[in-house]
Amino acid sequence: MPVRPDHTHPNALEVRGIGRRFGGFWAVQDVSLTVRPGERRAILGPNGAGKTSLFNVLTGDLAPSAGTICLFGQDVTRTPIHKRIRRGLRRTYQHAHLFDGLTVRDTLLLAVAGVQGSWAQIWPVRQSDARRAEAERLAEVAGVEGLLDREVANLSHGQRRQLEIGIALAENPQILLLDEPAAGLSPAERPKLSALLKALPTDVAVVLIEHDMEIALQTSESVSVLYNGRMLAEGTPEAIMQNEKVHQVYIGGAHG
Amino acid sequence: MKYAPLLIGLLSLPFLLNDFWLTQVATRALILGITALSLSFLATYLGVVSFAQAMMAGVGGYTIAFFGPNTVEVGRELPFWLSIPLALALATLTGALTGLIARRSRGIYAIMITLAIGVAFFYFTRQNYSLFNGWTGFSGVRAPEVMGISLRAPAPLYLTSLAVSVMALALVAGFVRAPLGLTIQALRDSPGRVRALGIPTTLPIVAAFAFSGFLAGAGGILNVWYNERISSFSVGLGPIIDILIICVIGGLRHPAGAFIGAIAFVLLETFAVDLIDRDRFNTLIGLVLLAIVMLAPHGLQGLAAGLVSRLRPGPATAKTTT
Amino acid sequence: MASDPLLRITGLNLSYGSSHVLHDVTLDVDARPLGILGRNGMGKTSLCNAILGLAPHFSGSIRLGGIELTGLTPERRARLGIGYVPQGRRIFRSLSVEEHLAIMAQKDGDWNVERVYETFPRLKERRRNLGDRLSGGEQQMLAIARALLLNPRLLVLDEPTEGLAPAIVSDVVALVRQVAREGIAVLMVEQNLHAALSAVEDVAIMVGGQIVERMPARALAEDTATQKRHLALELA
Amino acid sequence: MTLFFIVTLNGLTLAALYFLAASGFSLIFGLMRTINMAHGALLLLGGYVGFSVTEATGLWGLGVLGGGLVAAFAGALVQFGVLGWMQGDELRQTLASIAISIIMADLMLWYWGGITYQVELPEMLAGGQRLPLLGVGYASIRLALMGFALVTGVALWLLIQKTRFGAVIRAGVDDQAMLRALGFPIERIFIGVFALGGMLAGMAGVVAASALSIAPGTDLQFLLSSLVVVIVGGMGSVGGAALGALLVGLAEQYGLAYAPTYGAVFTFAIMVLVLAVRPQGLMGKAEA
Amino acid sequence: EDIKIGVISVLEGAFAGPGMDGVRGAKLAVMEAGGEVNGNEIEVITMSSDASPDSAVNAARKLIEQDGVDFIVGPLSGSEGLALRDLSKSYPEVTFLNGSSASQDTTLRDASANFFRFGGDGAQWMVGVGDYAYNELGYESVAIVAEDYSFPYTQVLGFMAEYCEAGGRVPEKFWTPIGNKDYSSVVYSIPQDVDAIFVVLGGADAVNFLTQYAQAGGDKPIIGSSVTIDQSVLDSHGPFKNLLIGAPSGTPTVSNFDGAEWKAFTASYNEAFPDGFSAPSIFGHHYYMSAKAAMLALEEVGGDLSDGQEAFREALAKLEFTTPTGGTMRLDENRNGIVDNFVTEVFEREDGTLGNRVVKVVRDVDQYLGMDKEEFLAMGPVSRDNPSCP
Ligand SMILES: Nc1ncnc2c1ncn2[C@@H]1O[C@H](COP(=O)(O)OP(=O)(O)OP(=O)(O)O)[C@@H](O)[C@H]1O
Ligand SMILES: Nc1ncnc2c1ncn2[C@@H]1O[C@H](COP(=O)(O)OP(=O)(O)OP(=O)(O)O)[C@@H](O)[C@H]1O
Ligand SMILES: [Mg+2]
Ligand SMILES: [Mg+2]
Repeated sequence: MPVRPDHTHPNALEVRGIGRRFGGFWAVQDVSLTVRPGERRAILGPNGAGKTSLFNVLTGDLAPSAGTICLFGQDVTRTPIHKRIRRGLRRTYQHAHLFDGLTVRDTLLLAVAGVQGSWAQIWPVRQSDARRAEAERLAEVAGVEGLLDREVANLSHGQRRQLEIGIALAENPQILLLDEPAAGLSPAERPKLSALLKALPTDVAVVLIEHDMEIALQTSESVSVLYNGRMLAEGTPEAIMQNEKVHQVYIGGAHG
Repeated sequence: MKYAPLLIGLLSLPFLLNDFWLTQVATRALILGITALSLSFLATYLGVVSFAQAMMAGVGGYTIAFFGPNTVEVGRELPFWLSIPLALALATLTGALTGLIARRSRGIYAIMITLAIGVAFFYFTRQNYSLFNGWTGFSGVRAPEVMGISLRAPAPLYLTSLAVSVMALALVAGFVRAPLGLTIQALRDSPGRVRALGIPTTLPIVAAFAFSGFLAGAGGILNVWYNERISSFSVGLGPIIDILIICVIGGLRHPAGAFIGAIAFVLLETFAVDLIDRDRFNTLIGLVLLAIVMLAPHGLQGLAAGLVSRLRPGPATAKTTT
Repeated sequence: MASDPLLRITGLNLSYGSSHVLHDVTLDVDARPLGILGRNGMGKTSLCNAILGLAPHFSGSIRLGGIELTGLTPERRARLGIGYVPQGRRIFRSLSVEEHLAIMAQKDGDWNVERVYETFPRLKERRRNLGDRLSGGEQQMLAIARALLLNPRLLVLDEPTEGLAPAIVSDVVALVRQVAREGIAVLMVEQNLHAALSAVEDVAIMVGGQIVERMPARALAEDTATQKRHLALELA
Repeated sequence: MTLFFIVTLNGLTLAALYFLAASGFSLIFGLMRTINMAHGALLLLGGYVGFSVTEATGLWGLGVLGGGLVAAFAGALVQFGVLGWMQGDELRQTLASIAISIIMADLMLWYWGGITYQVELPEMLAGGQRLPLLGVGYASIRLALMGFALVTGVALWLLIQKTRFGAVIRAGVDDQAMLRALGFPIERIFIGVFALGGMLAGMAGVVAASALSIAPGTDLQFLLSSLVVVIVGGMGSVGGAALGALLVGLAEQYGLAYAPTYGAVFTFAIMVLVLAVRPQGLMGKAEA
Repeated sequence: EDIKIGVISVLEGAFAGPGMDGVRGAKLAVMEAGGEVNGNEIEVITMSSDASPDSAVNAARKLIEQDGVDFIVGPLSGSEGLALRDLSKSYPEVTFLNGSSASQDTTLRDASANFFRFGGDGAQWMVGVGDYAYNELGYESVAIVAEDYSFPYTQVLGFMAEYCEAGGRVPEKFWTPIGNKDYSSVVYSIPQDVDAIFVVLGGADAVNFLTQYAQAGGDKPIIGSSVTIDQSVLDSHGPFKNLLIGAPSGTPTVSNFDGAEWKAFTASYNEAFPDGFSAPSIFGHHYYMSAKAAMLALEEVGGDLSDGQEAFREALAKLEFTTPTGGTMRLDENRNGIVDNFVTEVFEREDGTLGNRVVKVVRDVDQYLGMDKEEFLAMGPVSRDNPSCP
C-alpha cells in the first residue's frame, strides 16, 4: 500500500544541499529549494546549467551525490521513482521518451493506471471504466484528442511534446515538474499551454524549466536561476529580470 | 466470429489427413507453435528475445517424464491430474526465475543472458543423472489415457494440441490488452519512462516471463507426449535456434505468426530431404530460410497480410498526383 | 540553368502508408534565407526529410543546383552540399563532441573545428562528453556545428533554436544571418516566431502539407491577420 | 600446486585463442551491433583454406594470410549480399546469418568432408619447450598465442577508439540514417568492417587449426565461445573481450581440472551471474 | 513389389564424417545384391539425424509413416540406438537393424523383438585389449581419458572387465565433458606413475588430445578406443598422425585386415566411393553388415515381407554369414551379434597413410564378454564409476 502523503504539509517540496556529480564534474552543486503547495516557480539558466539534472535528481531518475529531498515533509531521497510518482510528483521529459508501440489512448490509459496502482490488472479495461474517461479528458487537455488511436511512433515532434504533458497531468498531480514544455510547440500551441498551466488547480505546485521567457514569466510567481550547477539568484520575475548577472549569463544583451 | 471458418477447417483435419500428416506435420506444427508463441509473446510485447524458452518447455516436459510412466529407472510415478499442473507450475516458475535474473538486460544482452541460462540448463541435464538421466534422458514416456483412449493417438493428440493452441492465442490476445500487458509493451519501448508513470519494472517483467514460461510449459508437455521421450538434446542449442527460426520466419507482428512459422518450419524440415539430393538438404533448408528472411521482412504472416490487403481494394493504395 | 534557384522543389507528394502528408509542395530556395512556419504536425519535418532523402516521396521533383535529387541516396545528396540540422538533434550517443567534429572535419572550407569552438565555446568546454551526456542545448549547438563542418551550399535547419537559452537563440539567429551572408542558402523550419523573423528574409507558411503563403519576413511580422489565419496566433 | 599454475597458464593461453577467435566477432558486433552468427563458419572456412595453402606452399604464414583473405572476402559478401539489406533489424540479421552459417557448413562438409584437419606449424612453433620454474613441457604455439592475442587486441583498440574510421562506424550504429544525411556512404563502410571481421575470423581459424584442429562442428564451438566472450566482456570493448576471454578460458580449464562433470555448467553459470549483476557486461557501457 | 530401406545416419555436424561412411556401407550392401532381391527392386532412402535421440526418432517416424519403408538401418550413435530401440516397440511391423550404435543396454536390457544388432556393443569391441595390455605389454596401471557419456562408459567396461581381472589397476579416470576441445589441463593431471593412457575420444577430440599430450612432453604409451584408431580418424590431415603409430586398440573393424574377404570388401568400397575413406571405417563396416544381413534374410524369404515381416525376422534371427573380417556372424537370444574382435595396432602404410592391422584375434565374443550371464548382469549398468579397480 502506498503511503498516503500528507498533502497539507507546508512544503510540497523541500530540497537541501542537492548535488550531482558525473565523474569529476558537478552538474548540480549545493542546490536548496523550497516549493509550497500551489506555488508556481520557474527555473531558468543557460544551456548545461544543470536544470534537467536537478529534475532528474528530484524525481529519482538519478541518484543524488549529496543532499536530501522531502516531499510533503517525508524524506524521499532514497525512494524509487515510481513511489514518488504515487505520492503526487509528476514530470515531463525534455527528450520525449514515449512508448512508440502504444496508441495515444493506451499511453494515457497506462498513465492513469500507473498512478492509481491498477497497472497489474490482467484483463482488459472495460469500455465503461472510469479510467477510459480520464484518459480521454487528458487527451483533450493536452490537445491530442484527435490522435487518440494513432500510434505514438507516428506523431510529429510537437504532437509528442503535447502528449508528454497529458501524461504528466494524469490523476491529480500535486507537484508538476515540467522540463521545457513549450519547446517544439508551435506559436499557436504556446498560449494554450500558458492557459493550461494557469488553469491548474491552485493547490498544485508547478516547477517549470523554460527558455521561452514569455511563458516562464507569465505563469510563475517566483524564479530560480541556475548557473554552472549552482543557484545564482532567486526572486520574483520582476526582480530577476532586473538582475544584472542573470542578463549577463542567460538572457543576453537583448530582451527575449 | 471471423475465425469460425478457419476453426472448422482445422477441426476437420483429422478426417482429411492420414496419420503421418496429422501427427508428424499438423500436430507437430501446433506443438512447436505453442512453444514458439511463448517466445514471440516476449519478443513482440516485452521486446526481449529469450533463448530460454526451450528450457521452460523442457522443465514442463521433464516433469511429466520424471513423474510419469517411463522406461528408465529415474523418477516416480504420479497421477496425471497431479503431474500436469505440477509441470505447468514448474515451467511458470522457471519462467519467472529467468525473468528475475534477466530483468535488467535488454536487447542483445537479454538474448545472451537467456542463452546462457538455457545452455547452462542444457549442460546440467546432460551431466546430471539423478533428475534428468544425463545424455540419454527419458524414454518410454506415455501420454495419459482418457476413457481407454491414449492421448498419443493421432486424432486425440491433434485435437488436444489444437485446443491448447487456441487457448494460448486467446490468452495472449487478452493479456496484451490488459493494463499489465500495456505495461509490458511500455517497458519494451522505454523502461525508464515506465517508472515515471508510477510503475515498478521488476514485477511486470517477471510476470511476462512467467506467462511465457506457462505457455512454453504447455508446449513442453505436449511435446514429451508426442515424442514419448525427452533428453538433453530437447533443450539444447538445436531446439533453441529452431524456436527462434519459427518465430522470425512466421513474423513477430502478430502472435499467430508463431503458428505460421511452425507450419513452414515443419514442412521444410520434413520435406527438404525429398526435394534435393539427400546429402545437401541442409543447404536447401538454409537457402529457403534465407529467402524468407530476405523477402519477407515481417515474416510469412506479414507477407500474407500484405497479399490480403493488396487483393482487397482499399485506401492503402496511394493515389498518385502529378 | 544558371538562373535556376539553388533548391527547386516542384509538385512534391509524400505519404506514410495511407496518410498523405505533403500535397504538391512547390518551393524555391535561393540566396534569400527562407523560413518555414506552421503548426505542429503540418509536414515541415517531412519536407526536410524528403529533401535529404530520409523520407522517400512518391511524386514530384527536388533539384539542387539543377541536379535532380530524386533517386539519390542521402549521402550523395549531402555530398552535393546539403547540411542538415534535424529536429530532435539526432546526436550520435556514443561519440564525444570532439569525435563528432572530427568525423566531419574537412581539409579546406570556411568552417573548421577551431571556428566551431570559437562560435560555441560551450562545446569546447564539454568536448570530451559523449553525445547523450550533453544537455539539450549543448546537443543543439553540436548539431548545428556538425552540419556547418560539411561546408554546405544549402543548410536545412529543423527547429534549430528549440531548447536554447535566449542568449544562445540570439547567437544562432546571428549565425544564420552570417552564414547566409557568406553565400550559403538557408531553409529553416522554426517555431520561435521572433527568432524566425529576425533570422530569415522570406517565410513560407505550411498548412496541412501545403505551402499556403510565401512572403517577406518583414511583411509577416506586420501582417497579424495572416498570422492569425494560418498560424492560429492570437495577438500576444 | 604446480598443477594449479599449469592449469592457470592453460586458462591464459586458451583465453588467448578465444580472444583471437572472438576478435572479428567482437569488431562486427561492437561496431555494428550485428550478431554475425556466420562467424564460426567464416572461421572454419579460413581454417580449411589455411590448411590447403600451408600444405601447398609449406609456409604457415602464407596459410594464415590466405585463410584470412578468403574469409575476408566471404565476410564482405555476407554483408553486401545479405545482412546489409536488413541493417538495423538485428533479429532478422541474426536469423539470416544463421541461415548463411547452415549453408556454409553444409557446403564445406561437402567439399572438405567430415574428417579432421590439422595445420602443420613451422619448426619454431611446432613442439614444446620446458617451462622454467615449473619444470614441465609446454606447447610453444600456446605461448605464441598470447603474443598474437596481444598484438591483435592493441591493433583493434587503436582502430576503434583512436581513428576517425572507428568513430564513423560507431556513429553509423547510433543513427545510420543521420550519418548518411551527413554524407557518409555507410553501406560501403559496413562492408569494410565485415571484411575486416572476416579476416580476423579466418586468421583465427588457421591458428585454431594449428593449435588444436578443425572439423565440422568447430564452427559452432567457436561461435558459442565468441558469443560468451564478447557478451561477458561487454559489447564494443576490446578490453572487455579480453577480460571475457580470460574469464571463460580460466573457468573452462579450472573446471576441466577440478570439476569436470559440471565444468560447462559453471562456465555458463558464470556468464549468467556476470550479466545478472552487470547487464551490460563487465566493461560495457550502460545503455541509456 | 519394391522394398524400401530407410537408412538413418548423421550427415551434419561433428559426426558427419562417420555418418556419411555409415550410409556408404549400407548402400554398398544393396549394390552388391544388385539392387534387387528376387526381382524386388530395393530402394534406399536416407535420412539425417543430428546425433540426438530426438532427431533419430523423428527421422524414423518419417521414414516409416511417410516414406513407408519396410525396415530401417541405423542409427549411428549410442543414445540414438536406445531411442530407436524404444520406438521399435511402437512399430512391431517394421524391422530395425542397428547401424553402428553400440550402447550396451540397447539389446542387453529391455530388448525389443524387432530390433537387431549385428555388430555388437562397445564393450565387445574392447575384448582382448585388457589382457593384451597387462600380460603382453606389461602395463600394470592405466589412466583413462574418456568422454562423459554412455558409449565411452561401455568401451571402458569392455577394457576394464578384462584388465582388472588380469590384475591391472586404473587409478584414475578423466571423464571430459562432451564437446571439450582443449585437453591441456587433463594432460597435466595424468598421474606420473601410470604405465599407459587409455584414450576413448574420437575424431577431432582424439587429434587434439594426442597433439597436446605430445607438445607437453608426454611420453606414456597410448591405448586407443575403437573410435580413436578408426579409419575416420586415421585419414585426417595433419601432423598429429605420427603420434598414433604403434598404438594398440580393440575393434571389430581392421582397416588393413589380411583376409581375402576384407580385401574384396575394401576394393569394392573404394571403387564405389572414391571420395570415401582409404578403407571402410567402423561405421561403414557396421552399416554394411546390417544391410547385408537384411539382403541375405530377404533372399531367404524370397523377398516376401507379408505377415508383418514375421518370416523375414525369423530368417534374420537365424542368419549365419561370413563377415568381411572372415568370421561367422550370428545373433544371441537378444538379437545382438556374437562377433570376432581384434586387438590391433596402428601402422604406417607404404604410401605414408595410416591403417591398423591385427595383433590378436578373439573369436565369438558375446555381449556377456564370455562371462556367466547372471554374473555379468549383476555388475549392473555401466556408469562413470562402474566398473572400478583403482
Ligand atoms: N550523464 C551525464 N554524464 C556526464 N555529464 C552529464 C550527464 N548528464 C548531463 N551532463 C552534463 O551536465 C551538465 C548539465 O546538464 P543538464 O542537462 O542538467 O543541463 P540543462 O540545464 O538542462 O541544459 P539545457 O537547458 O540545455 O537543457 C551539462 O553540461 C551536461 O553536459
Ligand atoms: N513515420 C510516420 N508515420 C506516419 N505518420 C507520420 C510519421 N511521421 C509523421 N507523421 C505524421 O505526418 C504529419 C506531419 O508530420 P511532420 O513531422 O512532418 O510535422 P511537423 O510539421 O514537422 O510538426 P512539428 O512542428 O510537430 O515538428 C503529422 O500529422 C504526423 O503525425
Ligand atoms: Mg535540460
Ligand atoms: Mg517537425
